Amino acid sequence: MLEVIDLECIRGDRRLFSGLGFTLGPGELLHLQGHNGSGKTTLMRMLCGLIAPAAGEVRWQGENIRHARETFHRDLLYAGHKSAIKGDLTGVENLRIACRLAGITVDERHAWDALERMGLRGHEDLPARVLSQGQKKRVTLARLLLSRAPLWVLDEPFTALDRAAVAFLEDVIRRHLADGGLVVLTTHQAVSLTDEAHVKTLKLGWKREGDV
Amino acid sequence: MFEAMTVLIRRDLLLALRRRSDVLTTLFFFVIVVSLFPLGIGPELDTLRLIAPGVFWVAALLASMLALEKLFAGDFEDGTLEQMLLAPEPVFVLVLGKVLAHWLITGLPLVLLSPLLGLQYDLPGETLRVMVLSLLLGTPALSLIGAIGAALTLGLRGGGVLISLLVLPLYIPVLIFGAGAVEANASGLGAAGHLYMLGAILLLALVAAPLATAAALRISAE
Amino acid sequence: MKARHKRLAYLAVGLAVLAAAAVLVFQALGNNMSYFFSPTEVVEGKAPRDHVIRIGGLVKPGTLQRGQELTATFVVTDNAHDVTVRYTGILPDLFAEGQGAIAQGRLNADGVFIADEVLAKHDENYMPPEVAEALEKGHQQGKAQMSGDQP
Amino acid sequence: MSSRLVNWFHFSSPATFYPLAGRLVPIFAVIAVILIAVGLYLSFFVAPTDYKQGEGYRIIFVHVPAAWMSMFIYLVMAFWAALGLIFNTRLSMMMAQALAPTGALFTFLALWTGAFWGKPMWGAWWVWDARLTSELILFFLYMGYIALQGAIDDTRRADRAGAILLLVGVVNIPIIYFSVKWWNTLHQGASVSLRGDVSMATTMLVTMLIMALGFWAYSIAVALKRVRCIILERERDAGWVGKLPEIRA
Repeated sequence: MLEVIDLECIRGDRRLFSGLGFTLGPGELLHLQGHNGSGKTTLMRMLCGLIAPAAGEVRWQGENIRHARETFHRDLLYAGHKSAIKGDLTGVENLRIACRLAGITVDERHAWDALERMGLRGHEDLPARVLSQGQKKRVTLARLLLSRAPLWVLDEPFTALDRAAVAFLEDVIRRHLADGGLVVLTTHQAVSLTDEAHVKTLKLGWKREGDV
Repeated sequence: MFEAMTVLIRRDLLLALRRRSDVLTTLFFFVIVVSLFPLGIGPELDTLRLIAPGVFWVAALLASMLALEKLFAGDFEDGTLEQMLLAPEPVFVLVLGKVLAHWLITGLPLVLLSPLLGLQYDLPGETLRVMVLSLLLGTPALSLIGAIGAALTLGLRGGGVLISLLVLPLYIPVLIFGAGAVEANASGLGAAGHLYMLGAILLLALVAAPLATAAALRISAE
Repeated sequence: MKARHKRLAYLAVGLAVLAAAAVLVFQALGNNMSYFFSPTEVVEGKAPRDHVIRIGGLVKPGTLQRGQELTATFVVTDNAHDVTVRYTGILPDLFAEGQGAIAQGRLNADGVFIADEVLAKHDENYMPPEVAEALEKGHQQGKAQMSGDQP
Repeated sequence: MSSRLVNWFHFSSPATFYPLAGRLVPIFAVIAVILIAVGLYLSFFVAPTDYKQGEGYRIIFVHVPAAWMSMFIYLVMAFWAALGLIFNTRLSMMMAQALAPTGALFTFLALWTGAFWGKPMWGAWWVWDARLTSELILFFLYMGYIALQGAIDDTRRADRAGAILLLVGVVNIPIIYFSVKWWNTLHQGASVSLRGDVSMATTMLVTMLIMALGFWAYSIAVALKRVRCIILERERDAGWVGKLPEIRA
């Protein structure tokens, strides 16, 4: 269970949001909406503990994430704007290192398998710098297939993906939710996933925020 | 417990292997700086022997600093740093891994090469041994201390110059004891005291620097 | 609770490393690390012969001889042993017999210290001349005291 | 000092501290002017000539208090930085930032007057002695802090990054001091004195203390003035700033 209580964010001179609160339980998806610069990415980074809130707190399983950082990060998967992919390493190497950093050991066969399911067959062994934008994104998102973390925070996961990959990713997310996972995501693309029943919506930058 | 740390070390070594030019740049910088002094000062061996400890240590210091800028920059730009901060391990452990890898890539080759360069300065064998030992103890401390500066200046305009301003004053104790050890040996005073101090500085840096660097990384990545 | 154990382990390792560092510092303190020697150490042959060193002590009263062309010879003492110092150049204002001085240079083969630079030791004792005179009188008995004062 | 600390804890909100600082600045400025004027008069006309150093020693009445302040201000800055990191108080970070230029100024003053004193007394403008070298490094540390603050646009990041640098520096200062002390030193160990008892004539001591207090008052006045500017700059969008008479005018 993810609880957000009375969160406030000040970037530079600007107050991006304040008094923001919501809770997200197992099997629920939170769709963050808002125009550019309304603080979606900032809020996501704050949920992950990368940015300290100016006021308020984020709780995971009832504990402030500041105090239980390591347990929280074991339960968290964050895919941000930046791919975290090294151009000099191959897709498999990138994926395995990313997983190990997140605390899961993945053997080579599973990594190959995950990349193949992400539609990267034949590209697993190429240095990532020769891959296209969409292919790099797929390498990043292959982590979702191997992750055991219940909480996924995904910043624009659908950009740069083709239609088939979008559908596949939606499926992965649906399955994660069905298994009792939690997802927070933003997207500018219209995807069928965000119209489903268990989806909560949070609008940032509109007249009154925080009403979920 | 140190799983994530060893992963990072191995990854950075692999990256260095695939992109050797970065490693060689630092090494050549060291070689060139050390070799420039005889050209500027003249080939008189007495003088060269006298200045050798200072020259080698200052060159090692500058080379170490030159390499610092890249320590976290790559990970910061491509987002790996975020993932490091989100790893279920204490960040200072990961920092220790990064710094260790950085030293293996930029510091160790320089230490290994130094006795060869020491021959240019007509240093006796015993003094060469002390020099290698002092560099072996001192250069990791330089990397550790420098990491704090690299983390603080991450992503700033003119970061490179700023790092020197922040880090060089903090390097001074290492320089003093490092060059002091070599000189003390050359003059017959005995280098033990200086080497003990270098060891103490290294241990202190080993504990304190990763903590400060981790805190600085959090701030810079916010 | 595992996280807490882990944190304790890190703390223990950190403290152990710091303790090791402290041990090394004490080891280092047992070694002479500076090129500063007292006349006693010079006489006992502890100072390297072919290296620039510094010696410090009192200028022995009555030993300052000014030779030709600014050459001065004087004896530096720590009240146990003496070292003769030869220096060519202008001595600083504070330089005087009975006062502390530090000379930088090399020992020659005869055990005479050839100084490149002579610095007068200053201390934190500031006083008007009258007081100083009175004090000097009090010390006429010649009970020279040694005290390691810091500027 | 202690009363100042208490005040700053109480008035840790910029909005309440700003007017308080405004009232304190002129008081400390007047104290500083009086003390420094009296101190200078004493040092040049009243304090007796030194029996050994003659008239030249009078520069210590500026030099020694400046050296004290240079070190002390760094410690105070580190203290504010630690406070700011632990309790997340904006004001203490602003205090650290406001003190930095004054600290650098005193460091420079101490080095500069020291050189003028060293030439006649020691016989050299500059010696690579422990005190001098570590004071020079202290100056570099101040410069590093100021440069780092200047290079970061985001005030929150600038505050926290600067605070870490200050704390790292404060750990390093003793190490730096002892390392240069071992390395090469003018004053080490076997210095011998024929007189071990009296240290300084009372007039001289009083003069030096008055100068030190004057520098204190000056530092406080300048730091408060500067912190007021920093508060205004950072809080320019806050409601209370708009209501200030000097802003409305």
